[in-house]
Amino acid sequence: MGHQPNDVQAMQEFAVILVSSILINNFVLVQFLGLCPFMGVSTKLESAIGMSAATTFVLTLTAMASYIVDVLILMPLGLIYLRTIAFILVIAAVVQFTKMFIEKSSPLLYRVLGVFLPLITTNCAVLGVALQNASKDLNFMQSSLYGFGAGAGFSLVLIFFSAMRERLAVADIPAPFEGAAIAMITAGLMSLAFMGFSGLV
Amino acid sequence: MAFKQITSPHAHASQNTSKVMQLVVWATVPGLIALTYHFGWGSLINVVLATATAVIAEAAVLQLRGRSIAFYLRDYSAVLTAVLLGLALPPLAPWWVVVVGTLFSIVIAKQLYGGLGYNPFNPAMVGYVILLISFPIQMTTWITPLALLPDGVSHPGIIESLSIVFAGLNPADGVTGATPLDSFKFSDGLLVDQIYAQNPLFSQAGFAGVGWEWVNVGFLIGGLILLGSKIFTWHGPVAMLGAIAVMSILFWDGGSSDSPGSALMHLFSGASMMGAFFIMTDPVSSAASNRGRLIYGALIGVLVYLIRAWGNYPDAVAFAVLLANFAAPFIDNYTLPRTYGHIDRRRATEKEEDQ
Amino acid sequence: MKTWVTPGGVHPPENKHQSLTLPIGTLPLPEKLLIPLSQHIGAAATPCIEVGKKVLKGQVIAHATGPVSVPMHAPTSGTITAIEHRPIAHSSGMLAPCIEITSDGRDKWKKHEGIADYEHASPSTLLKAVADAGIAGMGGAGFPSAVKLNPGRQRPIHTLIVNATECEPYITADDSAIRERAAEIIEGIGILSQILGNPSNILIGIEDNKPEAIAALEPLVLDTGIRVASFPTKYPSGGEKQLIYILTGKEIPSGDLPADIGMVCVNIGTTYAIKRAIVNGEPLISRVTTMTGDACGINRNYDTLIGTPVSHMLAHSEFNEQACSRLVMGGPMMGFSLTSSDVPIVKTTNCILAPSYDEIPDDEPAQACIRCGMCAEACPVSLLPQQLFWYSQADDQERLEAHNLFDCIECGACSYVCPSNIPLVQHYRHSKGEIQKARAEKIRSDHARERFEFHQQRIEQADKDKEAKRAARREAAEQAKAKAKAAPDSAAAGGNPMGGSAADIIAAAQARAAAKQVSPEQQQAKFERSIAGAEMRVQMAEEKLATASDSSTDEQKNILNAAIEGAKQKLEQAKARLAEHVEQQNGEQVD
Amino acid sequence: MIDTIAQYPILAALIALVGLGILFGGLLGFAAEKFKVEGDPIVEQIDELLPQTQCGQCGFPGCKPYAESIANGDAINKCPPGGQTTINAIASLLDVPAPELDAEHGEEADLKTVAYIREDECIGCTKCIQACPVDAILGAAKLMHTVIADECTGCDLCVEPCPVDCIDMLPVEEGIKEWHWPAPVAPANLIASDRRATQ
Repeated sequence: MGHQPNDVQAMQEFAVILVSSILINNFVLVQFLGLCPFMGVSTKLESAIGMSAATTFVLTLTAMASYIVDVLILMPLGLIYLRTIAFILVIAAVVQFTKMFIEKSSPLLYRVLGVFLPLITTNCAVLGVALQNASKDLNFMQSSLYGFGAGAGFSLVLIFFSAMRERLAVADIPAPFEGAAIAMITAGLMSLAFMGFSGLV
Repeated sequence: MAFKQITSPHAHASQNTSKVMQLVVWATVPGLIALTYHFGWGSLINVVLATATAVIAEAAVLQLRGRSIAFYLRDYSAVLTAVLLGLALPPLAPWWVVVVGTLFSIVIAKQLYGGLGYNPFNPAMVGYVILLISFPIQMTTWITPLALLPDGVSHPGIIESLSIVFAGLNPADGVTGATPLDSFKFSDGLLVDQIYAQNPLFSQAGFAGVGWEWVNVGFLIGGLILLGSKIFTWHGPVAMLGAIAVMSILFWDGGSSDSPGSALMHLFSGASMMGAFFIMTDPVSSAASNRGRLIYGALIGVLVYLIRAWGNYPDAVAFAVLLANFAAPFIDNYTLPRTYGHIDRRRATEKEEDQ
Repeated sequence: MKTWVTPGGVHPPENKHQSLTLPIGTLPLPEKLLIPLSQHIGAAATPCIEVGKKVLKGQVIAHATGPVSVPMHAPTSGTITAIEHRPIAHSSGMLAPCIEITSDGRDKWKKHEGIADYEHASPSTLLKAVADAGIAGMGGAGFPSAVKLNPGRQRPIHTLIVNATECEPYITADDSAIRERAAEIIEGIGILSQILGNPSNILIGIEDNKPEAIAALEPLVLDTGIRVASFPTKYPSGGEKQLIYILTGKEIPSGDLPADIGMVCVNIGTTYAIKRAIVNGEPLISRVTTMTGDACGINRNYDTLIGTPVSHMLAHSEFNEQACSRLVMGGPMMGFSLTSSDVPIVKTTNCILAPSYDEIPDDEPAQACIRCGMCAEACPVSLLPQQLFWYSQADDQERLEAHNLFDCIECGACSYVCPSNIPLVQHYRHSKGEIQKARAEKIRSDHARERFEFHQQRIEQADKDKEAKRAARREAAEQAKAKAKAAPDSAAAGGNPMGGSAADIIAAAQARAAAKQVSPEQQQAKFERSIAGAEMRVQMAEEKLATASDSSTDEQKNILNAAIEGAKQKLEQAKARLAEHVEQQNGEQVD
Repeated sequence: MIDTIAQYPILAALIALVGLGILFGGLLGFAAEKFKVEGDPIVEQIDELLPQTQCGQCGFPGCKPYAESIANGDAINKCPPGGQTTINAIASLLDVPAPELDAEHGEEADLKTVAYIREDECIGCTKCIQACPVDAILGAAKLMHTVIADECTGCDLCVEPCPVDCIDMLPVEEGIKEWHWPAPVAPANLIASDRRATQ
């Protein structure tokens, strides 16, 4: 495929990054990152959609910002060892910004997301994206796309999962398995199904 | 004079859940016959073993939960799950493979969710996928179809089969082999025509793959019987098979070495027909509305093709069904039919009716 | 004629032949008749007779209450023996107000006559006659016909649909009525058309499983502009909405009435009642009711008086209670079970079904819903019954409404096909009731909130007013006090001769202020008056002492003496103050 | 410049981190100004869900104050008149798990009640009129009082102040118009459910 024009190749590359981050290396079901909002904000479809939007936004923004910080500040100064702490700083700022924005634009969503909104800061998926981007030596476009793909993958499973949990709310589940227990089992079965994507791309 | 207070309607059609389940079980018979003819007694042993395990497991869970065992067993859903799993597993698989898979199907995928009607995933496919991931060797060892057995070798008889399954004896050389999808997938660098010419699985086949094509035809016949008796609507199976066909025609590149194979091969290989008529039509875990089932079926078809063509697994029906099960509740929220007197379809998440 | 096909539907065994072997019969006059005051949609009628009064057949015994209501008439002549709560034909089995008439056996009509020359009567005259005859839709819902036939000027009617579908199994009331009374029915349709301003399109909708009825109607509609539209049999086709769609291909928007799209749909039994009311002047006091089911030896249609107890009907139909699995008023799909056979036949009762256990066995226990979707296939209004069931179990009212629960017509097709024997319709009815209750509670709580807010506002306002009043009073009191201080009242000023210095200054200032207001001459006169008064009191006390000296005790004398002493003191004080005052005046004048 | 800094890694790290901190601090400061939030619209939504009996069993003088308190993080299970339905509705709004009713504040009544004054015994003291939060009691001093049943929320605040105990809380009778089908009950011997046993 080396002979194809550059833009086609780039497009393919982007598609690969997207498919990989959404399906094959899905942050939640394959890499098991970001599980706490996945379990916490999935009891209601509406809030799951809100959380998905917020997380995707944060992930994309973080991927971009951390790339900039990495390339413009850390790399020239030889401060790669500061990546983790610098990225955490970036993430905290972006999340705080998102929190303020949501509080203003959608108070109900703000309320519904509750503690999980600030908790996006400690969502390992976010730091995961930033660090994976840095270690994979992706360029700016690719990093942003990877961040967005991670967010989209998170959103996809979170939204499906919450629709399923709404249905499970009525199920005649044995008492010891009610609530989080059956949700974990469901997530496990899902992650099993996502193994089917391995090798794709 | 006093009489009972009963809600309408008072009349009732004769159909009931047990009958539906039994009919589905019977409808697998053509497929089972084809399997047994082409691959020996293994499938039948699988089915019987799985059924026994399933009934015992279900009874045990019901006992633990203090439910009426007789009432719930009588719906035949456990039997159906076991039969489908037994048919999907490789013939002559060790007994513990069958037992473990069935236990997972019944206990984890079905009873933990509350039993029949509440399981979000197809129990048989959960069992299958767990086995496929945990025991890849046992799960990919298939039997050579009758027509391709080397001279002087035949499928093991019923006694021998039983000892292979239960005592761990090894079957004779040449009895085990790859499936058509397997061999196709792992024939890198060969043109499609070359594969068809060189591999007896294809060269001696009628139209898709030796033995397999007849198994699929068997399931197709059973499926059409069910469709005729209105056990399910055409939407799901047609969408799934249609999507597989469309995808394989779309990506059929004239038979290069990269080609994922023809539509005919995909439709009549592996678990395509069984998936389309027996697995994805499981109403509990599928989408509810007809439109939803079209989307659900198409999603399975596309996923089956994607994974078969580019994924690690040669057959993908189980994965595709589980993934679509995952999406089904979400699909349901956005595929309500248009109700009489309404201009537009509504969404399930709508708060108030827009006047 | 082109017809449309509704989605869904089922084909339960028809079982109509049993009750069609005999013509419409009449029952012997029952001893007692029970007329519920609410047999229709709308307000219950108001009784206008007393217990003990004699009535004639056809006489009004209860007036309509308000515009959406119908009057009730005595079905036979006799005596009113009770006006009280009795069990009526309702799923709840609860009691409702009824009028009981004990028949005198003579069945004597009151004087009645139809509207002569009704062809030239105005629609309003005809409507009034329909209303006075107490006619409510006889197909099942019981909507007052006069209201239905008067949609108002802004909703001109272009299509009149006469519902002769009778899609429920077993019921043959309309079928047999058409066979035997086709001419009168057609006449009734003519009157309806006249009331509605001659709509351009008049259709009789009838299923193709009633060939005799169609044959009876067809020759009569020639050259009348009425068309008989027959269409394939399917349950439910007889619902108003379904029939309109089948005949015209149009849907009534959710929440609207047929009149909103220019259509009116009337049951064929109602057209007969309207004919009798207009042409013969007879109010609605009887109707054709099917008595059927294997638990009855005789299956046939009866021209039944409204108010006839079901037990009376059963008694004359060779009823075998032991064989009867349940007693149903209406058909097997939408009828409701009766808990007692004492309930009366009402204007909407088209059938009494007494099936044997073979016909309709007891319900089997419900199994789990496997979401098979057979219900969705059977639903005539394209709902998803399995989802509704799911959310009904979860009591998720938001989702139920989003799934259009309120468009469910409760036809029972979903329950009929359900392989798991789930009583779906009961779930929906329950959920509808719960949602309506929640809505009513919401209205109540909003209302309570308003009232509470108003209450708080009122309290606040009252407090404010009180505060303002108090402030005003305080001011007034202070002024009064100032006046009092300024006035050199003997008691006030004298009682405080040695006040504190500050108080003195204030008192002095106040006194000065007061003094400025009252002229010195007046004050002097006042002082003089008080001196005169004090002198009087001293004098009187001394006189008293003189008269009392002989008889009274020492104690009394002491008191009197003290009083004289006091009065004298006051006199002294007053004199002193006068002197002071005069001095002051002089001083001031000097200054 | 960069070279100089790069020679002193500690300095570089310090500058980088402090710089980032200042940068993000500025950004957030700007955002805090720009997206300033006033008021809390959630109170209205919670108030909508409360039953508006104004009974004060929650410990607040009316439903609105309790709604405000919930918005500030108070427990949502203090409303006996609303019962589990209200708790569930609020839990669903706020997306928190629904607790059971706090028995401390009273028990959920099975039947809706309204106040009824035994008019023969009423001495016309107006105490109940003052207690009624929704002005549902009519009357004047020395005159017999009566309750407007339709307006009564059943809060029973009027029962306590009555000096002659002539106020009864009577259940509202359900007429034939209010009747609706009960939910079908699963046969008892089939569902001896573990789920219900734990509740």
